[in-house]
Amino acid sequence: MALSREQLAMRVAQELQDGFYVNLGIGIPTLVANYVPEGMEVMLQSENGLLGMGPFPTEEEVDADMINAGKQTVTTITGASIFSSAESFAMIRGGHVDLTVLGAFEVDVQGNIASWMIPGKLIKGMGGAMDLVAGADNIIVTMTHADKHGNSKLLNECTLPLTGAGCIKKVVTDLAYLEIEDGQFILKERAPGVSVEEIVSKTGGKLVVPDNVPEMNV
Amino acid sequence: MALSREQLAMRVAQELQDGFYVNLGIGIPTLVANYVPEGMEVMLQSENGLLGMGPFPTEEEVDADMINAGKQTVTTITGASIFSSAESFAMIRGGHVDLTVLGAFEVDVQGNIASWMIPGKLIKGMGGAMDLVAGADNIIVTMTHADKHGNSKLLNECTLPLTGAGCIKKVVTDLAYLEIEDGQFILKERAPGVSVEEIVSKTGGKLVVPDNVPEMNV
Amino acid sequence: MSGFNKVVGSYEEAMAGLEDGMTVIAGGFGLCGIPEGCIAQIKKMGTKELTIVSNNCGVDGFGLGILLEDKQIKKMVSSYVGENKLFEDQLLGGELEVELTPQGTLAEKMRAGGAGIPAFYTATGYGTPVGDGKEVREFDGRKYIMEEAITGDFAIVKGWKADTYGNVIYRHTAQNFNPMAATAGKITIVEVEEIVEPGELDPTQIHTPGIYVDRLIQGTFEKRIEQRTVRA
Amino acid sequence: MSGFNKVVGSYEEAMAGLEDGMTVIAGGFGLCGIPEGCIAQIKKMGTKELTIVSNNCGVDGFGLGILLEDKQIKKMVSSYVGENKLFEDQLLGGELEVELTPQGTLAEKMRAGGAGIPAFYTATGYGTPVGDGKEVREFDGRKYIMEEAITGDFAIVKGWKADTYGNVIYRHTAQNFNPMAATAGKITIVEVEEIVEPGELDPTQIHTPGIYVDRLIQGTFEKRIEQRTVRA
Repeated sequence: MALSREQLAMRVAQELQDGFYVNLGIGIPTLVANYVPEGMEVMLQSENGLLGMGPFPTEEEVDADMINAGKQTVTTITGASIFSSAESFAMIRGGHVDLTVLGAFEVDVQGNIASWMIPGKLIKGMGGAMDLVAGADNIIVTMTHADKHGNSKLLNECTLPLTGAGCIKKVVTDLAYLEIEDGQFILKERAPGVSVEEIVSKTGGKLVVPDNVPEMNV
Repeated sequence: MALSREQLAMRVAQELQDGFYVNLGIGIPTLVANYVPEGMEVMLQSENGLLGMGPFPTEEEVDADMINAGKQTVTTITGASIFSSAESFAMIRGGHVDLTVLGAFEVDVQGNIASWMIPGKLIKGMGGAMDLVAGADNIIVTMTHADKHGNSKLLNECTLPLTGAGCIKKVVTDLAYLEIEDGQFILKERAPGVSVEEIVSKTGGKLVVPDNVPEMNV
Repeated sequence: MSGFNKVVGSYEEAMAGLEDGMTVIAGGFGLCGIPEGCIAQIKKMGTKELTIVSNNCGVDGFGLGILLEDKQIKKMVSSYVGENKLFEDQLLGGELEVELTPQGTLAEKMRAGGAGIPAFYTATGYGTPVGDGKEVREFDGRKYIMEEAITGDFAIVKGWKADTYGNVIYRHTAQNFNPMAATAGKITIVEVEEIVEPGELDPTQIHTPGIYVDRLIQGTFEKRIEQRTVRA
Repeated sequence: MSGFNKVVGSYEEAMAGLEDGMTVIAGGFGLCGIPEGCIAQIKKMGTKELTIVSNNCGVDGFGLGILLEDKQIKKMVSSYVGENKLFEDQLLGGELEVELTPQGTLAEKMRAGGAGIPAFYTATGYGTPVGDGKEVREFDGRKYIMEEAITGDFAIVKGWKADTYGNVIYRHTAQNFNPMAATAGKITIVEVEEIVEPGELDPTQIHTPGIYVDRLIQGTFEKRIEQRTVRA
């Protein structure tokens, strides 16, 4: 069965390592923070200028001057630091963030990602997404494998305007965990109960299916 | 008579304005701080990362962590700020310093300045001088009019490797105050008791002498 | 003499000299750390044809959004502008131009403008619409695009505390774009919650040294919250 | 788990992995704010053929100058190196190479290296020997040269206080090149006078966030003064 949003976040959380500085995008990526393995510490970077983001504040703690990149009121954890947007993106662009997790409309076999603009719809802007994908070595894209009309979001070539070129190597969808290598998707894991056939049928881009495709552990 | 070092500094100090942020080089420029007109406030920038440099410390105040760009122990004035070298040169390069005063070996009619290197001698480095001359709009060069062999230091073309190209507009020497405009020196003021003839004879570069060349008020 | 005292007594004085067609760089991220008083003054002045450089454009009725009401903005340079209806109407109606700029590139363009760096290279936006028409260059086998600096006729900045010399500190994430904006204005105005005497701020802890600040004013701030999220 | 604790117990551990031929970026200006312990450890290790990026090269017998004694340095990238005799001898003897770089350009090259900016333009050095062989480009009628970023295999940094997570603050003008150096090392080592617990430093007042710091060590410092100037 396709993964729930929570299961998707759980699978992504398995990529965390102790001591990782992590930037989590809006939506499913945000949920990853709920599944940090017991005893492991990660520190969340918020691109508006905060390293060490904590949970939402209590009513009493709410402070208009303490928000995250999603403009939500947040708190800081002990040992946090707060800085300018230039410093924040110096960290991001300079490759200092260990893991970036973000959503996407499309990903293709060249590691291109489209996530910010659908022509014909009003363009709201890319925010920090282009900086994040260009700056990180280690990026995980989370999205549904296909859109609501059944069209694959894993393609040979993105159809939408790109957010970044050749920067994506790992994708976790509701159906599978895939890696991108040498111009093709490699099927690494299946969602529990999802068949290889279903994944193949819903993957638009060139897909390599190894002999053994284990089920995810979620 | 040729100006003393102190008189040179006094003349330069007449270019100060209330509220100026000023960077003073090593040597005569440093002395300018002693002649800030009564009631006027200027703030000294030291390019190692200090805005609001104060006088030398007392024995008790000496602190190895508080030095100026000449590596001398200094103090701060009230309202000072201390920052990184990148920030310091952002200020300098970005043109935020109101006045820069520095010495030179040679200046020419194109506004070129040579101040850091004499080929054949060991090269010690340019430090912040190239950044200072490239970043400031308002620069005053202070130097003797001629070297100890009588060779003019105001030339049609610098003979030494440059510190900066086309950046100098004002020169105060022990004999005169000159401005550089349209590829020539303009004689603006004479040192008290120094004749126009002496200045002409000691100026190697093209010199315009107005009908009336007043004596400096020092 | 007045020396380094940057304090002005009114927003009229703070924004004096702003004219139609000028470029204004504004600090703030969303509605956090925005120069509320300067924005209100621009609205009051009715200055038109402005180019505004700011990560966002406020919301309907608050922040930079209020400058849309009388069509004072000709162009926005922003990374994300999708928070208000008037904006959408004017954009679709061709009354407003938008230059979308990645958030980190925007921050760096402001910093570069203040720091005398006319242009720099970044991988951000390479191979995307942002890179269209920009010079591409390879360093160490990777492709980058050239981005040019931004400076403004005015910069409007929201600080927390400042001394009268214009040394500013920011509070929490209200820092955001403010320090870079402060460096990039020909005339930089900082509005703060509290003005203190020189010497009251630790010299090593100043976010914006007074050299960047031309005018300083104490304001009062609504500090509207865009996404009020709380836990039990 | 160890999480974000960057503290190491010895300089051996701090400098582990340094090899012949590597590039080391060092903070400090003159003898102010230099990573004394890391430098001593490099001397002890005897690592050779090093490229050292640092504004200065210490003095005879102190600071980076001690690495000249056993000819450990192949190349210096500095703005000013004229403080010691051994340096002069090795330079004239062709045993040492120097890449003179204007002080502000050096600071910016380090910052760029840490910030993922591979190159930038500056007017500094245009028309001088520093500009020789570099690309010249005109922006708004003024000429600039292109300068490339610097990164190091190691960065060695001197802080004042740090928490165990590697959040660092610097003291007075001992800040200088240290914050930029800290961002530009593949492995960044910070030595400080005092290590405190996370939470003891104000989050908005941290000069170097811990994300840049790989190893942290508490040292003791001689803090030699180069020009002791006093008033009565």
